[in-house]
Amino acid sequence: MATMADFRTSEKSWWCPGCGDFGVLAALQKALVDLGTEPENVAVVAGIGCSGKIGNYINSYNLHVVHGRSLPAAQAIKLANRELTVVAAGGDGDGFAIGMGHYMHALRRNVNITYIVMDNQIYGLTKGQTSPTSDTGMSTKSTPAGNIEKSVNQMQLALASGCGFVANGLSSNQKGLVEVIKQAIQYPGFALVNTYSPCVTFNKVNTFDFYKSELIDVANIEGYDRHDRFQAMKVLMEHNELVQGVIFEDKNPASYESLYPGFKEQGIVNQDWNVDPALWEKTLAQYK
Amino acid sequence: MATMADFRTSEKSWWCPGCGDFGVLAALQKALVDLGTEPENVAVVAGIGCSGKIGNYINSYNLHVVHGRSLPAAQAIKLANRELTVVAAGGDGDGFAIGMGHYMHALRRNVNITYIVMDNQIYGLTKGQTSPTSDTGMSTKSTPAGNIEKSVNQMQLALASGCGFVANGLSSNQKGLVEVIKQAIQYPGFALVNTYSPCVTFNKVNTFDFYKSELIDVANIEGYDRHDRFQAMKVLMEHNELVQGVIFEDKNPASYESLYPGFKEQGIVNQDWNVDPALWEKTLAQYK
Amino acid sequence: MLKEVCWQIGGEQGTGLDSTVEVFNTVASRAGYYVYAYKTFASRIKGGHTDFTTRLSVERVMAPSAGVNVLVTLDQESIDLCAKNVYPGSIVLAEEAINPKLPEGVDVKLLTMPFNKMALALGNPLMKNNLVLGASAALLGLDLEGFKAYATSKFGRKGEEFVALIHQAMQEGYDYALTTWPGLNLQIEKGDGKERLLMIGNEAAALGALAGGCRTVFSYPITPASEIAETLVKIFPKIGGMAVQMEDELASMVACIGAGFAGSRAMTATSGPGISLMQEALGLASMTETPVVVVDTQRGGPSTGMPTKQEQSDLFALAYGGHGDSPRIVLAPGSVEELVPLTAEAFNLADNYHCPVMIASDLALALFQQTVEPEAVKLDTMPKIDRGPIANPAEMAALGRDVFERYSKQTNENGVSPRSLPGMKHGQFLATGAEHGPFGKVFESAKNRVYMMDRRMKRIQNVKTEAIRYFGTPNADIVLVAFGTTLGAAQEAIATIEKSTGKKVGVIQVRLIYPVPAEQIKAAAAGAKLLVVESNAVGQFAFMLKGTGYNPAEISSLLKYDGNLFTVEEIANAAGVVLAGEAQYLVTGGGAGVRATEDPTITLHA
Amino acid sequence: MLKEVCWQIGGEQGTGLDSTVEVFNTVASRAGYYVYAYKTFASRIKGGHTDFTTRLSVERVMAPSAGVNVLVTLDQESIDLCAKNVYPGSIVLAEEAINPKLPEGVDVKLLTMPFNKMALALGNPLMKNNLVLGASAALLGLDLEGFKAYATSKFGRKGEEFVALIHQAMQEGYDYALTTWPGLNLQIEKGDGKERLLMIGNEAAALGALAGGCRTVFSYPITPASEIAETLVKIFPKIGGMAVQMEDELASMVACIGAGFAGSRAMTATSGPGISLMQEALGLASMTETPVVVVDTQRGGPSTGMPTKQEQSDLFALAYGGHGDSPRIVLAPGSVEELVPLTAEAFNLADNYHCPVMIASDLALALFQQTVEPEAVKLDTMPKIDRGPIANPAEMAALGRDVFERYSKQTNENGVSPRSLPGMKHGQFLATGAEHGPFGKVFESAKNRVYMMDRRMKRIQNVKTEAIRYFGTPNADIVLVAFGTTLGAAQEAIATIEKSTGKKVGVIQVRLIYPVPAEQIKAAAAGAKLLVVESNAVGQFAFMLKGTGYNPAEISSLLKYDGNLFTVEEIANAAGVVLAGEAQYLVTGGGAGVRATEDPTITLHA
Ligand SMILES: Cc1ncc(C[n+]2csc(CCOP(=O)(O)OP(=O)(O)O)c2C)c(N)n1
Ligand SMILES: Cc1ncc(C[n+]2csc(CCOP(=O)(O)OP(=O)(O)O)c2C)c(N)n1
Ligand code: SF4
Ligand code: SF4
Ligand SMILES: [Mg+2]
Ligand SMILES: [Mg+2]
Repeated sequence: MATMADFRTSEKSWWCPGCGDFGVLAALQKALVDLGTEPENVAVVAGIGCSGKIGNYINSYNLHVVHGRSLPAAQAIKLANRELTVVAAGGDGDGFAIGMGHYMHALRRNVNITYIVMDNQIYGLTKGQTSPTSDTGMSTKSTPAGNIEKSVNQMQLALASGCGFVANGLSSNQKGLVEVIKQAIQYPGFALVNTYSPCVTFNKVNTFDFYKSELIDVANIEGYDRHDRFQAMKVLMEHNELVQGVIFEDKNPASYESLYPGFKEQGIVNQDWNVDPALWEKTLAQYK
Repeated sequence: MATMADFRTSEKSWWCPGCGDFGVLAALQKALVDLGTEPENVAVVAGIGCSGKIGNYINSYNLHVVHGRSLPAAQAIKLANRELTVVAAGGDGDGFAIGMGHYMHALRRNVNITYIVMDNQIYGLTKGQTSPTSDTGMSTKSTPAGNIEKSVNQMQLALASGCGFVANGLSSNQKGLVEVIKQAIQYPGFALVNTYSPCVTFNKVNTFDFYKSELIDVANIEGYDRHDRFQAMKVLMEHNELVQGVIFEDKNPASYESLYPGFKEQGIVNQDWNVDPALWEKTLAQYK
Repeated sequence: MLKEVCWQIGGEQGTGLDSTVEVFNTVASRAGYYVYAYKTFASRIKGGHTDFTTRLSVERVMAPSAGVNVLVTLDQESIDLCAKNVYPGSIVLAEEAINPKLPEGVDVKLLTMPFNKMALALGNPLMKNNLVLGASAALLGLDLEGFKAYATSKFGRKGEEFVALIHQAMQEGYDYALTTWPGLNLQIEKGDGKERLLMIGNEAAALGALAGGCRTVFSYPITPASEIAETLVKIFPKIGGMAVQMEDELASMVACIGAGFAGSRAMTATSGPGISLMQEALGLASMTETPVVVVDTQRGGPSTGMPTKQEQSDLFALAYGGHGDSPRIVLAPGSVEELVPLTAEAFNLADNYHCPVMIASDLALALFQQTVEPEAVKLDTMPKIDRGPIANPAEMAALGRDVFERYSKQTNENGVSPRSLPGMKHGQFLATGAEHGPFGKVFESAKNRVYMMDRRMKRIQNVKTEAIRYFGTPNADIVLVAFGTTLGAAQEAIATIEKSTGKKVGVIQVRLIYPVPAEQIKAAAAGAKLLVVESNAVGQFAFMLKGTGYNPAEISSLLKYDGNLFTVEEIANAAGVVLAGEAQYLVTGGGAGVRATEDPTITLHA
Repeated sequence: MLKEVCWQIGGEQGTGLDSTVEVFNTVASRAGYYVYAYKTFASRIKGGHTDFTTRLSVERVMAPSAGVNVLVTLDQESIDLCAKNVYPGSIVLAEEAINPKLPEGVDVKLLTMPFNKMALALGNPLMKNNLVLGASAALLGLDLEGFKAYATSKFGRKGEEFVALIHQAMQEGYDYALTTWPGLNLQIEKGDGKERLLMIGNEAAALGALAGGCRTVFSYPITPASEIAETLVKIFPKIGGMAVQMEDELASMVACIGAGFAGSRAMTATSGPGISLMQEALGLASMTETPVVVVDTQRGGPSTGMPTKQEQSDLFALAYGGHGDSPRIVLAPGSVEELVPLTAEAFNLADNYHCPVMIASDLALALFQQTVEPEAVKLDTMPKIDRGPIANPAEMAALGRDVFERYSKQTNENGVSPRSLPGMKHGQFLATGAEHGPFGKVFESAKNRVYMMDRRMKRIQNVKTEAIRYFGTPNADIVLVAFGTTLGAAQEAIATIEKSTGKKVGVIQVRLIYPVPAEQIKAAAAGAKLLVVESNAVGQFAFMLKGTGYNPAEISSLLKYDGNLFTVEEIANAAGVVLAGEAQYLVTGGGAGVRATEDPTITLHA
């Protein structure tokens, strides 16, 4: 059984002291330990950003892709070797600015991976520009007079796209975050785990305290049914997405892998790729 | 006053006989005529696809961009010369596959342009592959065993992204389509006009007859309030987006142009770009 | 007795001409003829002119024919556009009902036949196509039995009556032509009856991927590449593979990197616009040393360009398109037949050199049918799957964690070190597009940077593959340099040039475009002047040769960028001019023939 | 009296060192010294080592200093990393509290000072920085009054007391150093007191865009380009311009095309990864003949590479990165000062040649401060706005519809025909990335294709701009070829090389990278051997020269790709080796000095 130590690396962290990303990293490591996964069977795909550095600090097979494209890579890893536990992780800019198109399609495709967003509502690594999740009105390096765009509602988009598992957590709420990540990894389809992971250096508005005071937990919503997509949408709209916990779970998920004709239980990488001569002849015959 | 003839070109159409795109083209031309616009003051930006050929047939300033990127160009044209009427048009693949990211951000940015989608739920120009709006289960060249992805709900996405004007029409319903396009163009913000524009060659499922029998009109929904974003979302979810008419309109829209500090009424292209020496000196002074 | 004939049919796009042509080509191939079938078409679905040309011969042919023996047309437009292709004195066979007229000054025999009326008489307008086939067979001197046999096998399940009707139509067309125009029918040698294959390059690339162990394909539809994925998506369900239509090319390329990282053999297929979109991700594959294979079916560029026209203008983008210095390997197949083993080999190269391997196909190679010899695609003659340097799982597990170095200085003779695959204990590492140290962790020390950069770039200079092939006469006076579709015409031109000039002619087929095999070409040319024949406007490959140090004085260029294929005649004429020392830089096409031009290399004029 | 001194300060990233440096540099500039200020930093926000170096001189300096006179460090790591930069016998001034140790074998004077204690005594830990500034001023022989004056003007609004405190801290630091180490203080000539500007290249590019009439900027943040948009977003609201942060670089480039099509002057600014992503859209601009300007602040590549390190490795991507053959113009500024007019000129070139104009900046040029002479950035000396060929609205309106041809064969001497702008009556046309006819409508005729391709490609060969500049001694024995940041070191190397070798040395500054001004360079070199000095691994510009026909034998290369800047010494050493005929291809950096290497051009080894 792997321990926390097994999932840590010797790398010194490049994150600022107090950065929300520490908590997300720790929660992910704890969830993997609790689920009894082994480091060699975990693939973490990270985007570009402060958040994207997560791969430096978790001892697993890590792919650090180009900005905004963690999801296509993560889906492909899973399809190439479905025996692995695959997690994609990245920032709000990475996922919802340049990566928005891939996000929307991953939601529809429903490959069995977990996507952890480290949302700090700002561009951290490039030193504080407006991100798609920055609040309207927020003044940043790129919008000194205030952001005049509407912010992305990533969880509503997930619901509207048919995503089967939508959860949200706060970096400092370890217990809650570990729990949703565990459920997300166990969910047999595409699972979104949005996390609020404050940037203590460039975002002075959306701080730990802000989230602690604003976030409501679905557990505390009278008669909330996490299997009701419509109710989930309603709650998110009403509370401007400041809701945590598992917000929606589809009762009968059918992953892309499970629907693809002829797809095998064994990972493609572990199969014998030599072509059966009979199949080869049959295929050639079509061209005679 | 410009006439239909003024908005037509001498180009022979490359569309198949009976293609839904003829109707969308005609409706757009009629709407422009009805609104009293002049061809030289209209810019049409089209994507790549059968639908994207629309620019060949309408006498206006036309920009035929690369696949999936009509919206960034259309928004920029409007920002460079807000005196123009700017329309972006393209197919479902162009807009919601490769163009999905730009679509999601145009919805948030709210530049005052109109986006007409010619949705035939298939890739026409590349001869019949699955598109993001193809029905789940649909068998095409690229998914011969049936499409296993959930289809995009473009109108729900528009609502979830804060889009202020969401309408839907059918190519063969000229009266209705002309009306919604007129309202869309008059709407002082980003306006989505989705249209069902059947591909008579490659899509034998989603035909004119299919839509005629399936589409319900918001006008016929008891007590429907087009200013209620939430109700709009509900109706779209319930009817799998097979709803036509103006589905949502934001009562108090504020376009990107109207919010951008110091932005002038006169189009940038018509302004004098020579720098005021005082401003130049003041700017240089910061580096002394 | 003719060794070859050329048949052309013209009409309106989207009216089913293609199925008639499909029958004709298949029957010809089954009769034991070599077939090269090409076409003119537009980026639209229905309407507009299209024409299909089939060159069939008792010897291998891989280039457009010099002329047409029999042109069948169902509309006037096709006569206006295609009659000029017909050999003087040869035949244009047209539908009587359109009372066709010949354009000014074309010396051909215009024959008419009431296809529609005869079809109606047979009670089925579709029989028109079979009447056309019958008449064509008669005029070309082809055995009608082959056509009938095809109909029997193809439409058997539709019932005997239907088959009998088809046979009757074919026969009536055949008889009508023979009896109406006695003596006009050609006599072509009988085919050898050997069973060969007929396929387009995209199908060949798909077969190569299958044989090469590729089980993961991520792509986005685009002309002229779509058939590659569309072929595999039908085969994969039988063997547990997966061909996924992605949302765009950026996703396709990154997905290939993910699959390659996971250890499967991944491929994407696209055309120019997709290649441009993949540039950033290609750099990621180079940086992370991840094997991926990319097929580029080049088409008219730039931008949307001419999606249905031939061009070879992506060489720069394929070799140098990304920011920064990154290793890539660019292969070029010379025929449909060669695409099968070459594509399979691409996966072995990717696994051995840990970088992107790109296949520079082109529209004509991708979409035009060529005869493939069964011997050339025998499964046991395909390159064996060679995974290249992969760490030993047992050893790694024994070593414990943080010992295995993915980017270790212990490399093989090619400069490549073993990679670990997810699932292997203690093989964990970080694959990042940022500069990194031995374990893959981000590391920017100057010393490390230089090592890593050299490691990546030097390795591809040792690629072991058959970079070039020499054809024709040794110690030639002039050597044609060609790749892709152009190779066929160049090879055929050898004899023509030698005949017309009396000089010795060779052809160097470039199979490895990048890294540029300049020394190998120099050695093979053995002092002879080079005439680089390529389908682009600036002489991209000639530029690459010069940039690599090849003496500019020894390089002549023949360029064509009007969207059409090189003809044997054009190449022969150009070679004549160069041999005569009359010009160094030549262009052809665009309505005019071979002509001298200034150096096409883009440079600032004085 | 020294003509120049070099000051370096090291510490932890994100702890405010930069503001101390900002003060030091501004004061030095205001005192009338020429400043070149560079830094080492990592792609992280807080923590990790960073150091800032300021070279100040009574003469223009644009290259790293040969050594440091005074290194101020607040932590041991900085001593370990930077002490080696200090001139033998010169000073390392460190915080006493860390009881610093010098690394083995560095011969420098280690002085310590209780900055923290003194600051606390002053009742404000922030005063540490002012103590550092005071002590530095004393040791370098700089006038303390300038520092005090700065504090007065900068912090005046914070109240006299605060200003007085700062003055006191500066004075105490100054006095402490003078009294504790009498005689150790250097004597530098007084600055001439002239008021000059001090800015980074990104600010210069923003100013150039402002002067050039650019009012529409569409970009996406990226290191090291972000400051360009961030500077303009502050200015534009004053003049009705708009700087929009787009969702990515693909959108940014296409948006620029939209704005250019609409008639405004549009610019985007990015770095390598963005350039790779823009390749497809750049082809669209080329095809539609739409003016756009792109600034590429090159950084270590490929992929994410080294985002905070110097490199010049995007030349291939900028010139040849897209699929197909498409016209582009690539400019390279040689200094921050030059970036202002050059950026303004870029818009005139775009409007006159109707194609993308790219500015190949680099990280050091983009982010490091250089002194700018006020005369060089006088508004009335900036290139006048020249819109290039634009149709006459009145004429067009009079002609009626379907007469004006956007892609007309009536072109000016450059091969460019007038464009109409939306809003102009009867100027309507289709701008498409597909091949098109005179009205822009999709048209694939072979003849038209050849005309359009030639029209697009030939025009850029006539670009009228100052392609190169020659510096140094005429009829030189060796000519250094340099561009971007590297120009500064090359120019400074002239004297060094002439002194050490007695040979005549020239420098050719390449201001136009593409189309390659090979003939112009050949003429300027006047037979001299070239030593191309560039920051990449394969000699990209040397390759471009050779590909354009330049004799390979006349081209030597000096390459550096370890992320650091060329030093004058490295260039001088390399020139010596080449002049001595000892080697043709040289590399430097990565912990070692100039050394011979094999031909860096990527080619398949025999
Ligand atoms: C193609 C490309 N464009 C831009 C960048 C520059 N860049 C690096 S990280 C980043 C965004 C960072 O914001 P976010 O994704 O929210 O991550 P965070 O740093 O906030 O965790 C950007 C724009 C890049 N690396 N690549
Ligand atoms: C970058 C790029 N990728 C792929 C293509 C090929 N392509 C042309 S149109 C098209 C999609 C057509 O579908 P849609 O957008 O729905 O338009 P329709 O033809 O159905 O009107 C594709 C994939 C392209 N032109 N460019
Ligand atoms: S800048 Fe913000 S996001 Fe980045 S490491 Fe620091 S606190 Fe975290
Ligand atoms: S293929 Fe379909 S979409 Fe395209 S023109 Fe024909 S009918 Fe219309
Ligand atoms: Mg962020
Ligand atoms: Mg469609």
